[in-house]
Amino acid sequence: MLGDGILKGLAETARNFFGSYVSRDRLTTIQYPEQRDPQIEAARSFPFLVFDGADWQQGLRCVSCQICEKECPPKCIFIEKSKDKKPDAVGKPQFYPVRFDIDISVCMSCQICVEVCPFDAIKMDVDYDLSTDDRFGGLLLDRQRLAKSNEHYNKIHPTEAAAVDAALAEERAKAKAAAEAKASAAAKAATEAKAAAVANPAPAPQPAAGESQ
Amino acid sequence: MTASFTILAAITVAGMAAAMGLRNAVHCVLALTVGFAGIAALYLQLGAQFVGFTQVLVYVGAVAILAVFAIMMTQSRPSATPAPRAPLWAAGGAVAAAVFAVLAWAIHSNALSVQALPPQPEAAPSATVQQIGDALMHRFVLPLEIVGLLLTAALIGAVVIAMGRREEMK
Amino acid sequence: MTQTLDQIFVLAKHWLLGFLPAAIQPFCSALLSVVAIILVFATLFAITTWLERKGLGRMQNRLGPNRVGPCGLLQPLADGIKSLTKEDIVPAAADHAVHFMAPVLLVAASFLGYAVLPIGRNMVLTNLNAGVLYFFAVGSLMELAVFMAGWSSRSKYSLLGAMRAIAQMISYEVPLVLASIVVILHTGSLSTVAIVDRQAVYTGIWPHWFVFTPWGLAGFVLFMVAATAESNRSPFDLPEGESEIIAGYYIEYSGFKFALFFLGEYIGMFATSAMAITLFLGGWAAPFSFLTWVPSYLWFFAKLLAIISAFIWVRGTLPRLRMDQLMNLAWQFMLPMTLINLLAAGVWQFMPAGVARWPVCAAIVAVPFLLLARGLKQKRKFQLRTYRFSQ
Amino acid sequence: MSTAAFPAAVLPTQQIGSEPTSGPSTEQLLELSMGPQHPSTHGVFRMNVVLDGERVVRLKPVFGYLHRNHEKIAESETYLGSMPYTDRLDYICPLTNNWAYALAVEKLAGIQVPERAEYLRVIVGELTRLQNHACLVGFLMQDMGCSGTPLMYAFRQREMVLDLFEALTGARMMCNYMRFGGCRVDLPAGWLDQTKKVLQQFPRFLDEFERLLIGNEILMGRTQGIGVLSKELAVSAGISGPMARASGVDYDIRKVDRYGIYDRFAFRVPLGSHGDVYDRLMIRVLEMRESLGILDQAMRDLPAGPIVDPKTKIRGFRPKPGEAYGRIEAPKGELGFYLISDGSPNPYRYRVRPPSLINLTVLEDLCLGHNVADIVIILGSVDIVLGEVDR
Repeated sequence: MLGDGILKGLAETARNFFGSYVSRDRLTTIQYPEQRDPQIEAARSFPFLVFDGADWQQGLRCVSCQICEKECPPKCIFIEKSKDKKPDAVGKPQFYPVRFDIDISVCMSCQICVEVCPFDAIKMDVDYDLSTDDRFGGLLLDRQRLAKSNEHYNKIHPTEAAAVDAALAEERAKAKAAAEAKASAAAKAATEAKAAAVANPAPAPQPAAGESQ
Repeated sequence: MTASFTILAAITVAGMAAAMGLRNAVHCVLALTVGFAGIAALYLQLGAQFVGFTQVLVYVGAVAILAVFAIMMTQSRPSATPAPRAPLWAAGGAVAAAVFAVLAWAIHSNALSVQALPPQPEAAPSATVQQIGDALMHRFVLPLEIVGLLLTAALIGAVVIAMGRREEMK
Repeated sequence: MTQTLDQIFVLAKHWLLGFLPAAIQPFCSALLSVVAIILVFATLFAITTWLERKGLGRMQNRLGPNRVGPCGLLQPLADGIKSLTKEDIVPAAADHAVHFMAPVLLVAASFLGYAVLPIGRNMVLTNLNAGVLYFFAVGSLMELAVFMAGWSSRSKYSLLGAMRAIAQMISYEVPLVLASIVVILHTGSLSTVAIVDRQAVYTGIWPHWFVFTPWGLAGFVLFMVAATAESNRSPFDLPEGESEIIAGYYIEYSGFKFALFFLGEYIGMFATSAMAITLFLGGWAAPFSFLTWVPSYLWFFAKLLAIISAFIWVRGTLPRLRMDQLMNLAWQFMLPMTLINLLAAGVWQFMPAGVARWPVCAAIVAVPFLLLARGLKQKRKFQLRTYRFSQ
Repeated sequence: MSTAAFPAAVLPTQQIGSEPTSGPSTEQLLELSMGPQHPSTHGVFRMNVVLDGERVVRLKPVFGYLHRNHEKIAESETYLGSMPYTDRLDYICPLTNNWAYALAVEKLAGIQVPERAEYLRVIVGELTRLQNHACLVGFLMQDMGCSGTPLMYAFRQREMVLDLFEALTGARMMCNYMRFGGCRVDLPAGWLDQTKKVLQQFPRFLDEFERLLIGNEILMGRTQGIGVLSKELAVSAGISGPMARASGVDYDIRKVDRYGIYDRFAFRVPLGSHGDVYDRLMIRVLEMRESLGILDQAMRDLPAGPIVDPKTKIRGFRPKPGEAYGRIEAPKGELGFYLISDGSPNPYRYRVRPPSLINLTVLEDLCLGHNVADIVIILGSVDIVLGEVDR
């Protein structure tokens, strides 16, 4: 008969019409600004720089090795290396970035910078409300705007951050033990401990388990 | 000569004049439609509802659209040059004036005889449609059937011609 | 009391007119009615846009508009303000005068039909004795407006849309008129008021609506299909066809003129729906004799809203037809069916009243329908298919 | 403009350029530019269509509006650096693009993929196929004028799959998930259960969809016999994927190459016999059902183990000189990557074989003689993504 397919279709839309009032998995709409989806842990938006401690300038983990700058596919990272050195997360004196800019209008959130970073210094943020009417300044993030605390990192990616922290803590313990050993050795040798620590190469930090490739 | 008649007559005449005078063929059709609508309004003013609405339905709704289609089908390219003034415009004008004079005389002489009659009682409006129907179905049933046959024949002819063209195209 | 409530608008109009000198009373009476009709149906338009968006949303498992006002009820107002404040763009090559006149003519033509629609008991602007004819006559004006819009925009899409629209409207006017003729045949009158009066009588509790007869039911369905096409609603929205020719004849319109087209289309849709109610669903008559105390105009609007909801429902479900299929449907299915329905109505008229004419008329309508439907389907070879699989 | 009846609307034949392929020379042809801003060209695609009335006489596709120089950029990037760019080829199904590229590089460098990673690839690949096909049938219905209802149902389903992608890879569309020798991250806790829940709902969507439209007369009328692609043309034009299978070409790279671990799964390949739009639609619906079966098997058999080949370096990756072509059965057809390595960190030559582009080459053959309305659904049934066509 002509029209039974049409009637079947009409019945289907009617079912959906009434179903949307009773069934939650039919009406999946989330009223965005008021309601939000729970944050997915693996989510990523744009990179940020992790710092430890309270002062972002002191605690920045980045040692300005410029690997991410080189590996970034769209080349949206710009780093200027410092002339002097300061102690890094493990306590080893390292270079630090005088300038670290990411143009997030160019960045494509591929997180390759995160994967190649040997120092766990750059991680992916989850903040997506980033639109601005300042086309150039507002989207070119500098060192200060990129720096976010380790607590923030722990909050947005708890599992991953816990693994990183554990690895770092191990590193620090190792470095500390090495330093103490050095110090006692230095005391024995009656030389200056600090100079020895600077001169000795520390073991390269391992990439964290969660990030390993 | 009531005010409404004057207005409607003016609209009709203006529409028809514009239909003749405008350059763009589609504008002409639109102006012609205004003229048709004016005529329909005149019928209505005379109390001839059926004729008036039929005028709208047939002329405004169908004939105007048909004319538009005809223009679209035939006129592929606009003629950029303005239409030259016809050389015999004076003769044409004279003929038009003569026709107008004859018609006016005929109507005028007729009107006198009508005026002589006593004014007819206004026919109940509901009767008009029914009267037309009765007349068509009783007194004029043969002409109606003949016209119907003729139109059917014309329709079939048109379909045959159109189908023949389609075969050609394939 | 119920009488007063039923006639409250009529009484109010007379009371208002009492303040005016007698000479201008007829004029003012008409003016008041016209203003009332325009206001009421423009409001209905606003409500319908909201209803449509909400209904479609729910059918599509969305919420629909819900930001402006409670439940998004003020959304039409926001849309109106938006379209009013938008820039009015006219293409440089457009025929400015015709381009401007088209939406105005469309809205005017779509409102003209309401003059003969009885909205409630004694609530009709003019009781023309050729009312139905008048309605279809002014309806044909809309074609002209559509053509003007499509042609004057000087866009290929709008021209295609206008061509489609005109072809569609002319084709479907034939079954539309033929489907309504059965009612005229039965009542013997072209007056809408007389047609409703014939239906506003009851046997027991049941009304004498024409839809409750075999020819009336078939006529109603055919009329509604033709009305859907006539008002360019889905699945016959080819003139707009936003996935094919984008917006059809009003592609080059913006701002308030665009809104006028929208308004005109909806007003035209209400008008044809109201005509269907008048012809087949008893106009303002209550569905049961014990419900006659409810004011008549409420019944009218309840029926109108029901038909509008059906339109929305169909729109949310069906894909669009193609042009040739649309034409085939009109000429190969609708036209024969309306003629057969006319035959059924004639048989009903001449058979003695009783039970016997019911199955006869039903058979006259149903048998050709089934045969025609089967024939059309077989001719086109449409079928569900089975598929083979390779391992 | 007063003198011009049709300055822009109807062009005489001579102005179009070459002679029309058919029809008498007196025919008025209309050259219509559909796109790049047309709503139904699925992106910035353009078709120069020559119409006789609404019949297509000629059709010329115009590509390149979304050209991003993908291949040349890849030749100056490291091998890994191209991986996120492949997401942007066919942005509806990024994971299969990742997979094809990873496969090509693995062939080039001779990398072994751990078993668990192969299973993960199959799972995300089939999920991608599900959401791509759901998306396609929704869009096809939208092109047919369905007012968004099937599209919304399809998108509701697709969103659930995208949620899974986000939970796994961190991004809904630009996943960047695969790595040479495996995958980037392992499944997060609870992901498999969530996936099972989503997949349990999927058959309901398919049933609903079939009830809504597959038996619909309008849909059958619109799609059956439209845009017929013969088996011979499909083979000689190099058509692949569901489009070739709808024409009856038994060619599924999952069966032909048995790449990855596809030889472990029992699944069937649906084949059409008419090669029209309806077959292309139905093949996709049937493939979704088959994909559900593959997913069930893959999730059941998912082994434990490493997810990436530990020997593959992430930095300083230099495959030895050579060439490789890796191809997979992407949802849209055969997606291949051809790479030449000269031993440096970036490929010497990088070439994509995009299924959308190759499938689009027969568009004119499919459209000739059909209507404007058919062009849109034929294009919709080819299933293109402009990111991949223009690269």
